[in-house]
Amino acid sequence: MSTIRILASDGLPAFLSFLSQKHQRVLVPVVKSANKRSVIFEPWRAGMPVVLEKATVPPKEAVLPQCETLLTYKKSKNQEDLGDITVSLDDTPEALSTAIFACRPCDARGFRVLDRPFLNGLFPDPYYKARRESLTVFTITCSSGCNTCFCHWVGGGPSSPEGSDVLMTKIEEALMLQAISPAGEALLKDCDLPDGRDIFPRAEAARKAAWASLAPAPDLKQAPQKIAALFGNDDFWQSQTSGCLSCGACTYLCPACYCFNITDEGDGFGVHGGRRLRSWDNCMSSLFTHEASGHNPRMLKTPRMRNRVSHKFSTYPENWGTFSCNGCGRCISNCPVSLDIRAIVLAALDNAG
Amino acid sequence: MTYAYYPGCSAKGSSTDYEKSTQAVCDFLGLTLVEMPDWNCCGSTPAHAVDTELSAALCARNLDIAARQGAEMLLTPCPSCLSNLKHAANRLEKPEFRARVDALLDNPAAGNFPAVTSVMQGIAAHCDVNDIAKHIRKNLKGLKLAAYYGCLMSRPAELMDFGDPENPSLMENLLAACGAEMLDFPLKTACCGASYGIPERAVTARLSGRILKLAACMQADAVAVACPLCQMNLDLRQPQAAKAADAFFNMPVLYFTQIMGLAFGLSPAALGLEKLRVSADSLLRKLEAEGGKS
Amino acid sequence: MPVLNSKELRIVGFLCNWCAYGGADTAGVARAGQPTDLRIIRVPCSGRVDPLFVLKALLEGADGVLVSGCHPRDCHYAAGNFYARRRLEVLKRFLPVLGIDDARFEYAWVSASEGQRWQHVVTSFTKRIHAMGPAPHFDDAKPLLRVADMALTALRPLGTAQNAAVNELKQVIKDKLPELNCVIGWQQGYDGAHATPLFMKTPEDVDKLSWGPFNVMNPAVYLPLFKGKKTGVVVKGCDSRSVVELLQENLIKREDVIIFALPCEGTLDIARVNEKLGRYTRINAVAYDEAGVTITADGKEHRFCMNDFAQGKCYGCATPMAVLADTRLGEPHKVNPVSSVPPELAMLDDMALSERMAFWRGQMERCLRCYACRNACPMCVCRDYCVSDSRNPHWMSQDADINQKLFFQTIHALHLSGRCTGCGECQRACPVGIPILALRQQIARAVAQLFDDYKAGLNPAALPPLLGYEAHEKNIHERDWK
Amino acid sequence: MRIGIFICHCGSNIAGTVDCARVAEISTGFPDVVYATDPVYTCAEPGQAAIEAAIHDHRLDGVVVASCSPRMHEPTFRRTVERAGLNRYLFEMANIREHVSWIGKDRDANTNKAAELVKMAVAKLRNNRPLLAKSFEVNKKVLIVGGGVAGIQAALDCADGGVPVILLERESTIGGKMAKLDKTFPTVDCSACILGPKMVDVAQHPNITLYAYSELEDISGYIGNFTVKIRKRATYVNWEKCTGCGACSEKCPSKKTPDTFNELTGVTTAINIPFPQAIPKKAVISAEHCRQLTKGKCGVCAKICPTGAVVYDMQDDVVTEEVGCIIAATGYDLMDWTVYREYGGGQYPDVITSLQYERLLSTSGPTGGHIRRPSDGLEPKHIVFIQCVGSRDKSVGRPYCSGFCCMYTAKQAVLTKDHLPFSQSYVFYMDIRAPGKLYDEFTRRAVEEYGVEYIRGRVSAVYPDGEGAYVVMGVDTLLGRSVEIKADIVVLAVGIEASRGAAALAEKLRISYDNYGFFMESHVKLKPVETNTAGVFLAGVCQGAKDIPASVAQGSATAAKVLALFARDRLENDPQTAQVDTRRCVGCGKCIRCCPFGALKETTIRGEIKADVIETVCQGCGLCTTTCPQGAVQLSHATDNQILAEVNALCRC
Repeated sequence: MSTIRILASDGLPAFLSFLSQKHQRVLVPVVKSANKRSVIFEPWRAGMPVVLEKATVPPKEAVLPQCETLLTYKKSKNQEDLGDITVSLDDTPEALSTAIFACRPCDARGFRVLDRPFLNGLFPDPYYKARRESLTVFTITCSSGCNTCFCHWVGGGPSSPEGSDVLMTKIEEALMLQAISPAGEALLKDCDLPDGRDIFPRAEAARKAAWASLAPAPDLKQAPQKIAALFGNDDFWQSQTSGCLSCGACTYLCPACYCFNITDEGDGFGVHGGRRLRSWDNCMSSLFTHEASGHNPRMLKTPRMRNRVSHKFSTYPENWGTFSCNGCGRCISNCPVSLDIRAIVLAALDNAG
Repeated sequence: MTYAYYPGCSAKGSSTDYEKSTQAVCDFLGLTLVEMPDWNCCGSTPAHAVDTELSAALCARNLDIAARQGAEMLLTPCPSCLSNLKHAANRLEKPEFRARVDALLDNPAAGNFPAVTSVMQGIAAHCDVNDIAKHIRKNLKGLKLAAYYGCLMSRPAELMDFGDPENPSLMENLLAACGAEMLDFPLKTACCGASYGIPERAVTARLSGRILKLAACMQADAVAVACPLCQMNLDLRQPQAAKAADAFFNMPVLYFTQIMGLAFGLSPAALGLEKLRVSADSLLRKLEAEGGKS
Repeated sequence: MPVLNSKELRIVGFLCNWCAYGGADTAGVARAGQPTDLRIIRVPCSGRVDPLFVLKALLEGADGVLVSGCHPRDCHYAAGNFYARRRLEVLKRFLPVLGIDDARFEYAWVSASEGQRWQHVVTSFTKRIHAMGPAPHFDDAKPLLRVADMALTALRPLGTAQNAAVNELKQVIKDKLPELNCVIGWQQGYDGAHATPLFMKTPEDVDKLSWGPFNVMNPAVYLPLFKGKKTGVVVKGCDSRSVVELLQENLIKREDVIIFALPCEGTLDIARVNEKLGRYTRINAVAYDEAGVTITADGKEHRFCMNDFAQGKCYGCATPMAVLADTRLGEPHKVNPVSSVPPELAMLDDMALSERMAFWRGQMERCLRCYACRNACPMCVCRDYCVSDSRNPHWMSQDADINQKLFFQTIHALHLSGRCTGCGECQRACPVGIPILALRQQIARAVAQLFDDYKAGLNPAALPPLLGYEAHEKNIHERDWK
Repeated sequence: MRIGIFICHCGSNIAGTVDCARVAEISTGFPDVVYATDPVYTCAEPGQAAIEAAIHDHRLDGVVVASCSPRMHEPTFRRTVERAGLNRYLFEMANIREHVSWIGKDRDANTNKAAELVKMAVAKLRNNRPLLAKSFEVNKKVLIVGGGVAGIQAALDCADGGVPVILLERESTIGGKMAKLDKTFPTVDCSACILGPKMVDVAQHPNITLYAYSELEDISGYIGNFTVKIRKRATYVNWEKCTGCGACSEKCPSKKTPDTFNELTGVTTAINIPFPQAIPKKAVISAEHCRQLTKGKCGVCAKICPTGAVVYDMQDDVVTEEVGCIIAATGYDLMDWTVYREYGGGQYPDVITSLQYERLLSTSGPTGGHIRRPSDGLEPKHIVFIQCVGSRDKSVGRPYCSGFCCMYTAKQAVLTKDHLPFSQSYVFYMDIRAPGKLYDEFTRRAVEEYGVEYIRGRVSAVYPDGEGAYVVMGVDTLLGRSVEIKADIVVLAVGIEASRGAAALAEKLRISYDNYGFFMESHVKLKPVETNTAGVFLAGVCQGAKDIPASVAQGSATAAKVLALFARDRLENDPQTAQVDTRRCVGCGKCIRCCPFGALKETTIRGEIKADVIETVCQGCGLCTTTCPQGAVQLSHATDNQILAEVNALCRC
């Protein structure tokens, strides 16, 4: 059996402090009070209040920042011939070893999706790789489902361990910590938390109860083919997406969306030199498919949304065997017009069936 | 609105008829004038030309009394007093100046001074032209009058707040409301020469003569005034003025309050008409005759 | 090249070629000595000075910005400075809400012959900037979080509008449907506490139409997409103002839109409703009464009184019924016409400049640049061609820093000058709850102060004030450089 | 790019307080800069040659000159780089003289500032694009608005040069103010005798089309290709048939019509010809005073007219003309002098304007050239002239000098003595402004030969003395005493202001005007008859106060401009115009609403509405660029990116 530890609620700061010694940053969920309250992962500092809620924004930033500098470049002139320019590059990945504390199973599963293109493809992305390899994920299992999430439709669940190094389950005022990966094992062995094997059965019970709270999941096995079959059915997609505003909230809040854009800033001269930036991009934006010729195959929101749904539920699973959606439901709960991707998938199943 | 009444020195001397008629008319219109206790000289002629601070100190004391009396508005019949009080109040808004003035006073003046205005404006503010018309007992219809404001009442415009400084019209409005026919008198704000009354009598006579002559040419029955000095000059010095203008005058010069009083049916005695050098009898006779006609 | 240490501050000038630049030349010819801080950018006309250039400079490190052009009426291009005057004055009144001291920005009219005046303007402006010292930067501010006080009194009774004539309206829509491309409205969304847009094409669709406090979205946002197709739209009072503003700007045509209206009694602040509901798996029931809604979630009852849970904009709403409609059913509550400061703005009004800067630092940090704010805005018609991610023009970089994020908000706010109806969709759409509406509200307040209490979206025939000018502006006075 | 930098010493003008060599050295570190030098005089012939040589030797495709103001030498250096084969817009200037060396003494600060200005120029230049002018055809026809002496002169000169002219006049006759004058200074020759023949020439010239009693309704287009709409107001007389015999006027029973030609000093008939020399000499009915038109009964003129020219139901007619350029010559009107209440502002019949007095002097005037008081018809003996009534007087918002009043007052005083040998004239003046040829001699003659009494000082009041005369009270500032003069008639030299409707016309023409309605010239000294709208010129008083010789000179000057313009068959535009990126444009039309020149219009591209720039109309202000929220309209040479490059160069450091 894997290592199991128990963390009393008043021991949280000490444990986070322990994690900070092992990592350059520990990302924890904190509340940002505003008229609409949001929960955001932020680097932990002593005294910072932590909430164990599902975050508004998943901790994808830990490995794929909203914007990162891929490289800096400096141009220098040959004083004998000012037109002769030498360019020097610095492309050392900036990677802080990071622990994510208290993300949800759907978030953790997201890293698996991101790993596919950035880590497991033909050309591993050195920036991502450096961050991912120094990442430890502490996931807290959900005690129930919620109105917008549907992890169990897509192969996950409230206590799915995929992508996690340590799985935590709340039992009354304490957390049970269960090592999942070797890295998790090592960390838990190293810490001075008391052993928690005897409360494991209680944790198991809580996890089962969470499963039981979920409504039965529809069978999505036919989804990839059926959605693919609808590709040319403009009426279907139009009727499903007429409310879409084409903003990027759904994709930027998705733990499994990984598209990006690259831009250069600066001329390379002077103290600032130049920088090559990689920033999030999203398939809801017109510029996403704007071609150099000026042509844009996806001028309208309908094909863009069709792309998002197809990618998550059809093309990706057809190519890679799993959905690239973890059912976290953030795209639903944060959509300004409450568009529901579940409904689109179900309608597709219905329609083609 | 609570008023403080500042009569000024003339009211107690040379222009008791102005004082009398002002009191009578205001009383008649229900405008209560409460004479300020222990008022002093406004600092006009001698002081203001020599020492603005001393002159302002005299005014500050008066303004202070009015303020302590709880008045929101200070009324004075005399344009010289009005001018001096207004100038002083204006200068006293500057803290440095006020500090210097306060140093001259036994007790520093109170915080906020009441606004200062003329009796004429006070009457107009108290009851508008229509109200006045309602009070008429003896319509002045048929009387041709030249309204003469003198030099101080409307100048400087920014300070005196008396409408067009070259062409004020308040007195005309009040007297027209009483039924009089008001001439468009071009010299209404010209100088009567009062300031030169002692040293340069010839100048005074020429300037006053010019005014009286035009009024006579325009067939005015009387000249209406609002200033004790103007009245004295045009009335008392009429023979000299006539000589300077190479003419003969018998032009009654009345305070506008006296004329309003006549319209309100107040007795000549109550209005102090007996004090005029050029008798107003011609006027009263004409009024009788006109009254008979209508 | 850094600014000369301790000697100079960074002052940027935008000068029109014909007057102010000539005035600066005249000053030079007269050897009229001036401080050396100012760097002049020559533009053809003060009308060419986009207020965003000023903001860009201030955000990127300028300590002061001076715009100068021809005296009003002397414009080389007849009217360029008249437009500039309005836009720059709005900008000046906008800066403080960001936490930027408006004294760091000034505009002045100087003719080509007024060398002395130019010398005076430059000298006194430079002196002023030196007296203020180097400008504080958002990067350096310590994040501050603060929540607007929502304990408000509405200008009219708020309610759930359950007596509204929805069924009659459905019949009217069904009758009109054959001549329309579709009719936009609302329907229940993924559960009873969330609504989603409805595009009615068939009578069956019309039966799904809902009316009530969950209808938060502004359907006007879709209208420009249907340009040229006759489309119906069901509106709340606030939505109708967006429709009117779209008409004012010729973005839609009156003959292409049929407006259906019911009196609105307020809508719920879904963010606060969600917060109170907490995590739940399903809604069991939603019960309406006159004053509010009771939601039973996972067996637990939650009471939402409209007076306590309405959207911020609803409290100060003076247009519960559409200002323009083809079909109006029912009578709205009487509005007590008192002007009120919206809660988000009131919160900022109470802060010092430095606190506002810290506030925006604290808020904008978590911006994802998802542009939900922009896309939910019915007046944002550029959409796919927004300057936010364009390289030509290249106003912004993709950096995730506070300056870029805040700059986008100022672009949006300034582009909405005199156009924003205050529908609040930008703020409602923000997934991370940044109170960006306050920026638009400040602009709207400035526009109202400057242009006879002008409010956008009330009169389809009115010219939006920043697209026009008066040769003599009643409320814009040149600052005294004497 | 390969950019060359030239840091000019301007002798010691710049080098005195700027280390030019150091600036050149710093410049070499800027992006794309491959060459930097610091010549002593860049604008001199060797300096320009050095630029050309550097362009060839260092294969430069962009040049920055840091020297004086671009308002001074930008055109010079643009030609220089163009000679070397570069597009003239691949050139930028940094103003390190007027904006640096001449205004600061701190050498370090100046050197640093100069280097930064160069850095900004480089940053902008790197975003510059070559711009090419477009050429277009010219419609060689000119519209002249206003048929006063300036407009007449311009019309005749243009017509003599072979250009078809359309002359537009608001009144029923041309001649303007000059036609109302009796005599002209300083020669005292008869106004009608010198203007009359010119008016006849206008009527007879084959190249001139005259629209009298007409106004400019609307204008669109641009230099070379304007379309104008002209409203021909209803005259109720068919001018084709009218012979100008005057029979109608003799019989017209409505004899109390105010005579505007006589400046309301007399009355005329409802149907009338303003004066004997009128051009066109055609009758016009005053609709407000005609009995037939107001009451529906009379019809005398129609009955009497031998050619049957009277048409009571005539309507306004709008005609359209195409022209290549426009001359505005709309003249002036008198300011509202009734604001001078102290002078009796309009209430005393014998206090009159100088233009009214001019009509009293004129043989064709209401008194047949005999000076008589309007009040009682008696000959005046004492005449007081008051100058600067509404000129040089800030208190009535007229701070400017009306220019010609000193002279005509002297003339009127002289003529008065000629008419009434036993009269005495007095002139109250502030200063005598007589700078023209023979002008000062003339005013001296008025004093010395005609005994006119000049009193330097202002008048404080004019009032009737009650005995039929007026008292003029004033001050003689030379003697330092007040004066009073009895006058039988008082003549006010009323100041001028732009003709009524000038502002509205300016807005139609899209030209600027000042606070008083006078049109703005392009440059006070160097472009006095041009405006900032290409193809619109100014002649006469509409641009500012001037007398007849100056108006005539300007009329000829505009004609020279027109003839020079029309000497070319095609024109080139300034390529610094706005450009629309039609892919970015969403067709919101905000730019169209704001453009002060109407240079943007809607167009349809593949079914979508887009903005389109009429390049020949665009003047390059860039208001559209500022207005366009998506940056789809960009003003060439001042694009967002070009300005942003400068901002970034400054702020990101």
